[in-house]
Amino acid sequence: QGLLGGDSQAGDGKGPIVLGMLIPQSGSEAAIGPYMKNAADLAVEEINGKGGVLGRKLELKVADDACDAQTAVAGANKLVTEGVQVSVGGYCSGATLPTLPIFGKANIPMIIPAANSQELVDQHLKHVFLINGTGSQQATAAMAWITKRGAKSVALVHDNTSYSKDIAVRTQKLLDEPGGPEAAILEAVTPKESDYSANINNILAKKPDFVYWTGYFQEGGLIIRQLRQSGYKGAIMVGDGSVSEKLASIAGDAGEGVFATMTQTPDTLQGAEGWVASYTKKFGSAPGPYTNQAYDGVRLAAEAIKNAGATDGAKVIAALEGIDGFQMFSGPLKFTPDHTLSAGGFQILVVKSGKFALQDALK
Amino acid sequence: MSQLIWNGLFVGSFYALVALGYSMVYGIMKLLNFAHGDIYMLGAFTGFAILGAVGGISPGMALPALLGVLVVTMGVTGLSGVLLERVAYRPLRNAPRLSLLITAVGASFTLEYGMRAAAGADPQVYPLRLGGTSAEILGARITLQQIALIIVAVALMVGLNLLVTRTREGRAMRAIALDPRTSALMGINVNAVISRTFFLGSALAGAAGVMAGAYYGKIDFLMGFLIGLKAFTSAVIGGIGNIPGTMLGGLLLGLLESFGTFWLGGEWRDVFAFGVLILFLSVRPTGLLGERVTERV
Amino acid sequence: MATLEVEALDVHYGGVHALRGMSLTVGEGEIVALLGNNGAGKTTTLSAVSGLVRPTAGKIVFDGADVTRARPEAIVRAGLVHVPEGRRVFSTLTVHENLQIGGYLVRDQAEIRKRVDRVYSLLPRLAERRTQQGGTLSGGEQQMLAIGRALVSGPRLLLLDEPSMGLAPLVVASVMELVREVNAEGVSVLLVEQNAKAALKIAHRGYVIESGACVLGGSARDLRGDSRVVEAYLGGL
Amino acid sequence: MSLLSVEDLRLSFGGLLAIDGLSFTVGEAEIVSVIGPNGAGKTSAFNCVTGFYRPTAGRILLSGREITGMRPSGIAGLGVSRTFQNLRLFGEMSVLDNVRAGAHLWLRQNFVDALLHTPRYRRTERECTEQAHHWLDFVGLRGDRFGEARALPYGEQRRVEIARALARRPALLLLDEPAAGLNHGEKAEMLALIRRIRELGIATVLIEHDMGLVMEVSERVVVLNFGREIADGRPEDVRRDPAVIEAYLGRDDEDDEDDTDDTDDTDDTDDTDGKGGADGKGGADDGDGGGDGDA
Amino acid sequence: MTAPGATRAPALGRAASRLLDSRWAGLAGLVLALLAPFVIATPYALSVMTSAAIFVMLASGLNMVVGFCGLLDLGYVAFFAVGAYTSGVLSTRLGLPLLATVPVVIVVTVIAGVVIGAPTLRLRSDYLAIVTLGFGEIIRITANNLDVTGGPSGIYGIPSLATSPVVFYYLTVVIVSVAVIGASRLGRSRLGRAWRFVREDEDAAEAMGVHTYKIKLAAYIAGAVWGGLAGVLFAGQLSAISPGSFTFLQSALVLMAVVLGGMGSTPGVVVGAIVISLLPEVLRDFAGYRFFAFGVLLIIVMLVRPQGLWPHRSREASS
Ligand SMILES: Nc1ncnc2c1ncn2[C@@H]1O[C@H](COP(=O)(O)OP(=O)(O)OP(=O)(O)O)[C@@H](O)[C@H]1O
Ligand SMILES: Nc1ncnc2c1ncn2[C@@H]1O[C@H](COP(=O)(O)OP(=O)(O)OP(=O)(O)O)[C@@H](O)[C@H]1O
Ligand SMILES: [Mg+2]
Ligand SMILES: [Mg+2]
Repeated sequence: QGLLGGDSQAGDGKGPIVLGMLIPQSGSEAAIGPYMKNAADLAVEEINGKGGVLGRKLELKVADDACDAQTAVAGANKLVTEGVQVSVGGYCSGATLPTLPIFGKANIPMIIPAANSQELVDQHLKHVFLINGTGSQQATAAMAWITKRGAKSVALVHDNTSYSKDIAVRTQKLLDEPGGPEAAILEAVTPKESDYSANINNILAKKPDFVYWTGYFQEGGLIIRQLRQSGYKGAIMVGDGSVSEKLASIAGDAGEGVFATMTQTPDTLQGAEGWVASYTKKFGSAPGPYTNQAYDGVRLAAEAIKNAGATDGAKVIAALEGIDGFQMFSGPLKFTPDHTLSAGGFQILVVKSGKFALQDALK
Repeated sequence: MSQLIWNGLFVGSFYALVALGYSMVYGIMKLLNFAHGDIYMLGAFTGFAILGAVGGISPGMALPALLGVLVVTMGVTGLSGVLLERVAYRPLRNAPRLSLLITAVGASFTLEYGMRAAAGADPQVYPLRLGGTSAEILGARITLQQIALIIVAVALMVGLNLLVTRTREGRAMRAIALDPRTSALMGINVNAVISRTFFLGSALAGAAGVMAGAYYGKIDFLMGFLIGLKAFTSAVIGGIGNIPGTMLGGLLLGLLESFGTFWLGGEWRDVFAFGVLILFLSVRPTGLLGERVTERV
Repeated sequence: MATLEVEALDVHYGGVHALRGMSLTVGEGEIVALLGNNGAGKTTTLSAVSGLVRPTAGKIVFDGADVTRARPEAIVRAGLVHVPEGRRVFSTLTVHENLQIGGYLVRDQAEIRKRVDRVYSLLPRLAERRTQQGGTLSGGEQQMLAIGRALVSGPRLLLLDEPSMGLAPLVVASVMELVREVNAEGVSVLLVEQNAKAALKIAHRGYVIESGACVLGGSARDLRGDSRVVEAYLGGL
Repeated sequence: MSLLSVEDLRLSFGGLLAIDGLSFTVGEAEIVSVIGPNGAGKTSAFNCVTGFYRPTAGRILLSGREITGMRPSGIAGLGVSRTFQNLRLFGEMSVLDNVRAGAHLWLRQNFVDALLHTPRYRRTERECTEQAHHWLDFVGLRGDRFGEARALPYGEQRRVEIARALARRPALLLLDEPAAGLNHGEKAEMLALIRRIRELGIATVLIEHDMGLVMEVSERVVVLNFGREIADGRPEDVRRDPAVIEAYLGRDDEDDEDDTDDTDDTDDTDDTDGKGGADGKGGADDGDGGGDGDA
Repeated sequence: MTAPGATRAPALGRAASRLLDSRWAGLAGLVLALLAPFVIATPYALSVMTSAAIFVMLASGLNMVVGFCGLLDLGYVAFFAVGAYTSGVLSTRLGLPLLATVPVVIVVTVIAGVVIGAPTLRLRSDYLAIVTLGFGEIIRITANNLDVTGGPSGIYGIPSLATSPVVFYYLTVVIVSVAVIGASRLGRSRLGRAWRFVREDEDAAEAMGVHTYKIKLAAYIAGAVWGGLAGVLFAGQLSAISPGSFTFLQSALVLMAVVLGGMGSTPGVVVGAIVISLLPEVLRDFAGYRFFAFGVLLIIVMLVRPQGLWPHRSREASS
């Protein structure tokens, strides 16, 4: 459609309802994309299997953002052009931020399953909803477990991406409050490397008895292994980006007993065992990071459209704001005025024989 | 302190190992072989595939098994390097030097995303681990594997240096680097020498890939990118095309990173390392051991 | 039998037609001089013979074998060695290494040593500069090195492109003497020289080329007597 | 005051003394030749004068102003131009652009002119091109001047280098073996060219191994050996200097059989008796016309 | 005097090459760019075309450094980042309109050019490459670590230069065209010739009175300003910038645009930049295979046209 041709956007009452998902499929975070896409596909298939929404099928359109702002903007525009009605993507905060106004202008609600930096919230945009726990919620959960474990000196390790640094810095703030455990060090590592001995040297020099890694599982596994190899005996905990069986297999024996802060997962949620099984059967590998959020994102979108009775952006946004008690992995949903989860639903998991199991529900 | 130095040396010797091949290829063709890091990645995955095909290996056999895998992998990556040169670089021998940069980046993408298609985007866990029996030496915790790795790196460096400075093959390599046309007039088979150089350089990168896989335990399709850059950096600091210089460059980079992390924290590490490098190069513009070329006018 | 036979050679550089049906022969044990103005195509002829440029038409036969499409290194292996225009020494290799490179195809290390030593005795200035980088030599020294380097390879046919360029008068004499000596040992020589007088003094035969083809050929004596040659190249009347 | 004066110049590379106490002067519009065996330090002396080498000791004055240790572009800015023994053209640029390089210093044009294509820009560009053509005509270039410089044959490239140096409008021109690679007829043209350069009031220092040319054209000859000056004087005196004959020219009885033709040209009395000079001049005078006939 | 060597291109060929020569081709390209939105004006197409235009500006800036002057710069994205961040920080912190930040951006990028160039331009090209790469990384990491630059998540809410994407696109096309013409004019001027002299042979250039150091610095500064201004456009287009946009890969891509198009050739780099920025979008539907295909295509294109898609011609039109 050109300037002369006029718009002929799809969006009328016929044909499938199109959901758009912007995720990294290439570039440094390419490993994450497939997990999220698979989960979304699964949800779409299930919903369509039950007859779809408003009598229409769901269709998922995925675009690569390569975790890069410019690619993301092009991708978002592509989704808009293709007539997407709800966006259910967003993983890297840096790449997601510039897409907000694009979806905003097109009046498309965004359910962001993974990206959760404060900047997304701070703009108070009406069309933006975050269904991942926020950094501060995760930090609170981490703090609770650190205190409960009776740790005294905590090393916080992040990978200098906004997501990871946010959790680490927020945890540090909590630790810095008088009384209780202390933050021994805030250490940043460079992602995508193999050898973290220099960082570990810094960490061990502060003699912490608790290490909290807030980055992703690839580096996490290596760091855990190298920490243990260097003789570290204290507790180790990782953030939700690291909750993947891969973490345990990279870390090997060193991974046993590692804790994690994580929203409820199918493994820990009663009645969800079947979900894990069907996912694994369909895709040949176990769910990974943000699989359940992506799955929930699609389901939530369907629910909101159903409640709104239409695909019109404003109506869907109103429906999302009105949702109350919709059952997700992270618990029953009701958005805060900020359009975030009221409680992150964070729990503490632990690695047992290579798998994450519930350690403490932090209730 | 001694731990810092040791860490730096160890990481540095990895850089050096990859950089040696980089430097040889660079030395002979003045080519920024962006795909070199990906050959390293290819090596890691080749080793992974072989180990997977062979099946379980008892811990006692780990070291000999690793050696076997190493040799096979070196052959495979060496040939891949030769093939790469044949397909993507040789036809451009007479094109502007930077044209090769494009095919190099193209080859790098092709290898990376080809591997992604073949093995998936998810990292793979090496089936073979070098366990860590460590000892305290001079206040630093050192593992046996680390020592072995450094010995291998140094031995390769010494051998390569002898090859390049003492042998006829080495002279031919240097001559080609200076003037391929005239080299041909000396009876040097330029294509063959370049192929052999690529073989050697790529085999070294492949070996480094397997060692990295076995030592760190995790491999993924993008693992070569960063180390490729670091190898390039090491090769340049050392003095381009100079083998001992490259080795020293790798070690220096490792040390800079180690001390940068210690003094300024992990987030400023690369700023520190590059900052020092820039200062250093502005004082010594031809790198650590680079020959000062006095060009006649 | 002729060592080298060049028949109706054509060479193009892009749109430039540099050789147009060039033909010449070099007999066994002969020194043949090639004279011509700037741009006549002398260098191009040598480059085509040594495989550096690909002719578009014509035939080059060396020692009875067709080498028209052979690669430079194969031609060198066959015993045809080219001292290129502009010296082209390897700038960061030492004088000694430059000479050793000349012996690249010689497997016998002792033989290389012998030949290098011979070059040192023929061109003593090089011996003095054994460890100096080739690129830092003076112009004339580089020229000596280029010639010496070719001698180490033990050629059967030597192509020399303006060997006297940049050499002091005394050295020109000794280089020409050297060529004669080498020739006396059985090496055929194809000599491109602007210093026609010096060239025709040692040559058995010569050709004059113009615009990419031979316009005149004959024994050195005849050429020395030919008025056209005298006028253009020798400077007499 | 002389235009160029070199005082007790010394230059060493490690242990090697390439120049060892060299002194000489060049007056306005004078043609001085520097000769000497290979490796005597002639090119190195040029390199010192033009700032490419930094002398180990000694002073170099240009019109009384010390220029020792200045960077080459600075010295060029004071009116010194040179050519190189191993041609240094901008090979992938057009011949015309090569000569335009000579205009760099006198072309008054800034980036605003260039961005806006001001009248001044158009004027200066036109002038620059005209000048380039002028100097190419002056040196008598035959080849294609719009194509790449490296495609020219060797001898033509030499002319382009000289044209480029002249386009600088120098007061002092240093030519490093301009006649190397030229045949007899072409040398005659070169001789004529050097004379015409002198007529422009440009002083020339010439390094040459071609004695015919040197003896014919120079007003003074400086002879170097092992970096030291062994003679300095009028050509005819230098030619007879036993030290020079010993070190450089070679003895007559040796060269009448084997030595270079050019030495013969002027030296050999029996061959071209007295005509060596006249012949050179003759060639020079009708050089332009005759040159075409030769090609 | 006319000589046998002087070749005369046949009239037809010359006319064709005239037509292809920058002016007409450039005009045609511009018309094409201006008409494109009438054919296709989806948000997607506009955003892709705007990005391509910005990329053209980057490439034409780098072309001055690499193509004209022969300085291998592997960290060109540093200037892009400096421009984007300067305008981003000023417009969000001080509430300035984006246009008002331009003078400051120019000053800051000139300073950045001098700071980066001054200590390093004495180096030979390979060493220069690593130093520029280092500077690129230093700038990115610094932006990642500082608070003014918003840390890893960067700056958001940067005002755009125009209200609608179409207007922004046209504005970008106009600015980029001016920049491309400017770069090409510089390239043909005294300064640009001096750049080429330096590229071809520094010693000979010095001998002709070209102060090679200053000339190189000038190329660097010009490249820096172009990159910085492209950064302003980038910030305006995206409204949010973060360090992730200024990685080494981005520098490599700009360099590839220059080389792929044909170093030193203005129409070449424009074409190269368009190809490099559009190709991944064209291949978008291949998802995971996108970069695989990209890589293969790069190799093939280069093998077919080793001098670049539209190489610089050193032959001058005889006038
Ligand atoms: N690389 C090239 N590209 C285009 N034309 C070329 C190239 N090399 C040589 N030529 C042309 O080919 C012709 C023959 O050149 P060649 O170098 O063989 O001459 P020559 O006889 O050796 O001259 P000289 O005495 O100057 O060395 C000339 O017209 C020259 O311009
Ligand atoms: N950069 C350098 N390093 C070492 N030695 C050098 C260097 N430059 C020149 N030389 C030596 O200094 C001496 C003088 O060299 P120069 O080039 O001045 O000689 P020349 O008189 O020009 O000789 P020719 O007539 O052969 O050109 C030579 O022996 C040369 O090897
Ligand atoms: Mg020639
Ligand atoms: Mg000299």
